[in-house]
Amino acid sequence: ETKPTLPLPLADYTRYSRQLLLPQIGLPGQIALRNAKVLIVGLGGLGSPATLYLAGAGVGTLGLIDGDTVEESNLHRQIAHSEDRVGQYKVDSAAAAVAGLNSGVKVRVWREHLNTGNVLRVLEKEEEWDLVLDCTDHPSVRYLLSDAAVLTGKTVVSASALRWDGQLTVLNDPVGEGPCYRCVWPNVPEKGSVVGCGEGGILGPVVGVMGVLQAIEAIKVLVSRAPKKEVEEKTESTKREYRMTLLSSYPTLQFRSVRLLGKRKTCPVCGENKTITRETIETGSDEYIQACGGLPSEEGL
Amino acid sequence: ETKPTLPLPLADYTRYSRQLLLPQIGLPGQIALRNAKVLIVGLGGLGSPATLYLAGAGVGTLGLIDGDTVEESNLHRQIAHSEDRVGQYKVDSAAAAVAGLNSGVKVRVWREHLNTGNVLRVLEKEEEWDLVLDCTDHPSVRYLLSDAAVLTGKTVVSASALRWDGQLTVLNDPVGEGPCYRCVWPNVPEKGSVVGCGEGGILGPVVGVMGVLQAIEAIKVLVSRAPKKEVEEKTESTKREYRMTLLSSYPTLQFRSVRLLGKRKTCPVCGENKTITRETIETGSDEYIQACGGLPSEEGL
Amino acid sequence: MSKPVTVTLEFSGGLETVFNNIKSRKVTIPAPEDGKTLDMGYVVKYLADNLLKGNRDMFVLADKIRPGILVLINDADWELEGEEEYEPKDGDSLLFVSTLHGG
Amino acid sequence: MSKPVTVTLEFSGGLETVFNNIKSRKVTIPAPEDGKTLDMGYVVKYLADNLLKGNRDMFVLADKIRPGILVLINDADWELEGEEEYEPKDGDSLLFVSTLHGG
Ligand SMILES: [Zn+2]
Ligand SMILES: [Zn+2]
Repeated sequence: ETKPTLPLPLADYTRYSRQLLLPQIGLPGQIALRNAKVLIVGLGGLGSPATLYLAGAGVGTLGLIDGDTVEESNLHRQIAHSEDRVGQYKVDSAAAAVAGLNSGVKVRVWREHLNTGNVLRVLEKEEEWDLVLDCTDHPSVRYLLSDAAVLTGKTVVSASALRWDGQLTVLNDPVGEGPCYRCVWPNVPEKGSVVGCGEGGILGPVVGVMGVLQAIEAIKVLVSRAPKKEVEEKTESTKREYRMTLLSSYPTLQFRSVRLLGKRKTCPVCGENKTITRETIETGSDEYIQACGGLPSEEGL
Repeated sequence: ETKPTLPLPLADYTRYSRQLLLPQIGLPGQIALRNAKVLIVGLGGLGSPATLYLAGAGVGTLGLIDGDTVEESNLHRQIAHSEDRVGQYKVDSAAAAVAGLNSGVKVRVWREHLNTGNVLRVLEKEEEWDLVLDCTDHPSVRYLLSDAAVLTGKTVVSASALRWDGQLTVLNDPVGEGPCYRCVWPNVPEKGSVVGCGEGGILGPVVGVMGVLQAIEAIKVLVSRAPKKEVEEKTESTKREYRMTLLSSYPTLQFRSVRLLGKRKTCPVCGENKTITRETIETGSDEYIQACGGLPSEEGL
Repeated sequence: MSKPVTVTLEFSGGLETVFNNIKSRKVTIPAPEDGKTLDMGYVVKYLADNLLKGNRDMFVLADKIRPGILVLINDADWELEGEEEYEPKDGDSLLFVSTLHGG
Repeated sequence: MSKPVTVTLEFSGGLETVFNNIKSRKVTIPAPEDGKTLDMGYVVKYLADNLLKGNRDMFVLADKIRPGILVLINDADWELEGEEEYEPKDGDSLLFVSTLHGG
């Protein structure tokens, strides 16, 4: 199918034609996507659309990790699953959805929750991920994943949602320069202390929007690492700013982009006095257990 | 399955539990969604996620109209379709996706493009729609659908996208009060005159975000018509403002909400001198033909 | 001695539920009675004492902003502006965002 | 006689492609040489004559904003502000949005 002279399989020129037309993507961008390996942690309300749109865009390899199985009460927002896959592992259900949409995408699945015992193995040893998506539903896992991503040099596209609201940040981007999850949220919340721990309602398309935005940001990160394109956007040259996008959708739809502090010198994982290391993770620091009810989530928000 | 004393089928309390928890939805909102009939015009990049999320949320009846069939080059952004449904009508493919996600949703399909000959029949005579989503890919159809919605008293949740950008407005809301598509864009563009006619690239999740936002706005409109809920949000009492949400996702993700003029006295369909009526539509005014290359779209953006 | 300031107060991420469901509101903060400076430290305590309707622990711990809440002054992290020592000006936007964890 | 004004110029919906891919930029508009008022009508013509790099017809028709372009002054439809007669002030945001039709 592939002529040796073509940088992409012939069929890809048709399949991705509308995306290849974008000067910011083009052939180098599409090749970067095809070569990219993206790990998606959590196949719930965020991971469902993020996975589908990254598969659609032609990301070559997707890794899916989640220990939950599909329940009927997931289906109002977790659109990668379906009624006839209730009871299956979410990663298997999502893999089936990816295969239906784009059979050219390679999928690897882990039928387990991310935890201190597997995080370094999954993030680093079993596959060389170019990017990680934090689509989890639990604060402990968010801290753990971010810590491990800093230690293994991965950028994380992180999102979350509850009720009518959502939050999105790209962490550790560029690798070693951008703030991590702890730089943004330095104080680990304790169980019961923060609005949002425990049971809260959620509107399906609210978490959906955040997951689709993760796919946009993921594609931009991957494509930005491709060889330079012909057209470079002219933008005011300013100091690199780190931002969080906030969605508030009730009563009126409102997005805002807020400016973050950046990397924090006092951060225990990327600051000057590092107290979180591969070793503290592997020996299972109980800090992750304390936060908001501990690891792992069985609620399946 | 339904006990006579329960306002919703028993299974719905579990299935929609996370959404029922929202005080702005609750039982009255869920009943409103169940009783609602929503017409989705266009099953492409916008209609795909909008349909899935409305089905997930438990909208009782979805109407789908589109004359196109699924092509492989659609799949990078039209996530309701799949490789094994290439060649099927998009409405049939989307109906299959809805059935997989939520078999309780009734679906009606029209395997045709919306045009002057069918618009009043589909919008009014064949079903009593509570709301219409403009997910089309063609300016002529956008004007035609908006005109017919004003004449038949329907609110339209309208979105569009191209390249890295998107636009969203809720039109004719409240019915008879809010601006229509012509009030916002009074001058119909001619073929070739506007950036965006003809071939332009599009990133899948960019159009995806706009479609998911349509689902949020649609749910809010439907639920707002339910009997008043217990909890009412306290907001500053201000004059009703009409807004458009703009997305610009490259190089940095930026949303903004801009204030529209509102209803325009000179609008030919909802202003003081109405020159667009049921009759001019039914006799096929050729204005719709001129705009941006005419009706119907065969490009399948 | 400080003068009162009128700011736009905004809550997001669920914090509005302990502030009587305010999403956005113009509020005039009176000058401290003890003649001290009207700074963000004072504003936080003033809000907790006067506008908060729900569980105080959701907003402050010992009169300090509690972990898991981001404070933004004109859409920038308040640590960029001097944190508790920043003296708000008329027209400033003060946004309090609670971390969300759902996914 | 008018003085120059410094505004933030923004383009969206594809219009940036005829303005050298500017998404957002601070620009100082000089006062009209003929001593006329520096109003939005003048600004539109000035931009078309000086900043536009692509197809002029994409932006103006006979020096007037062309159909399918929404002009927003500080995020509000310019018709709320007086349209071509509005006289921009320093710091104003002028946003030009082209209709999008894709879906
Ligand atoms: Zn850090
Ligand atoms: Zn009108």
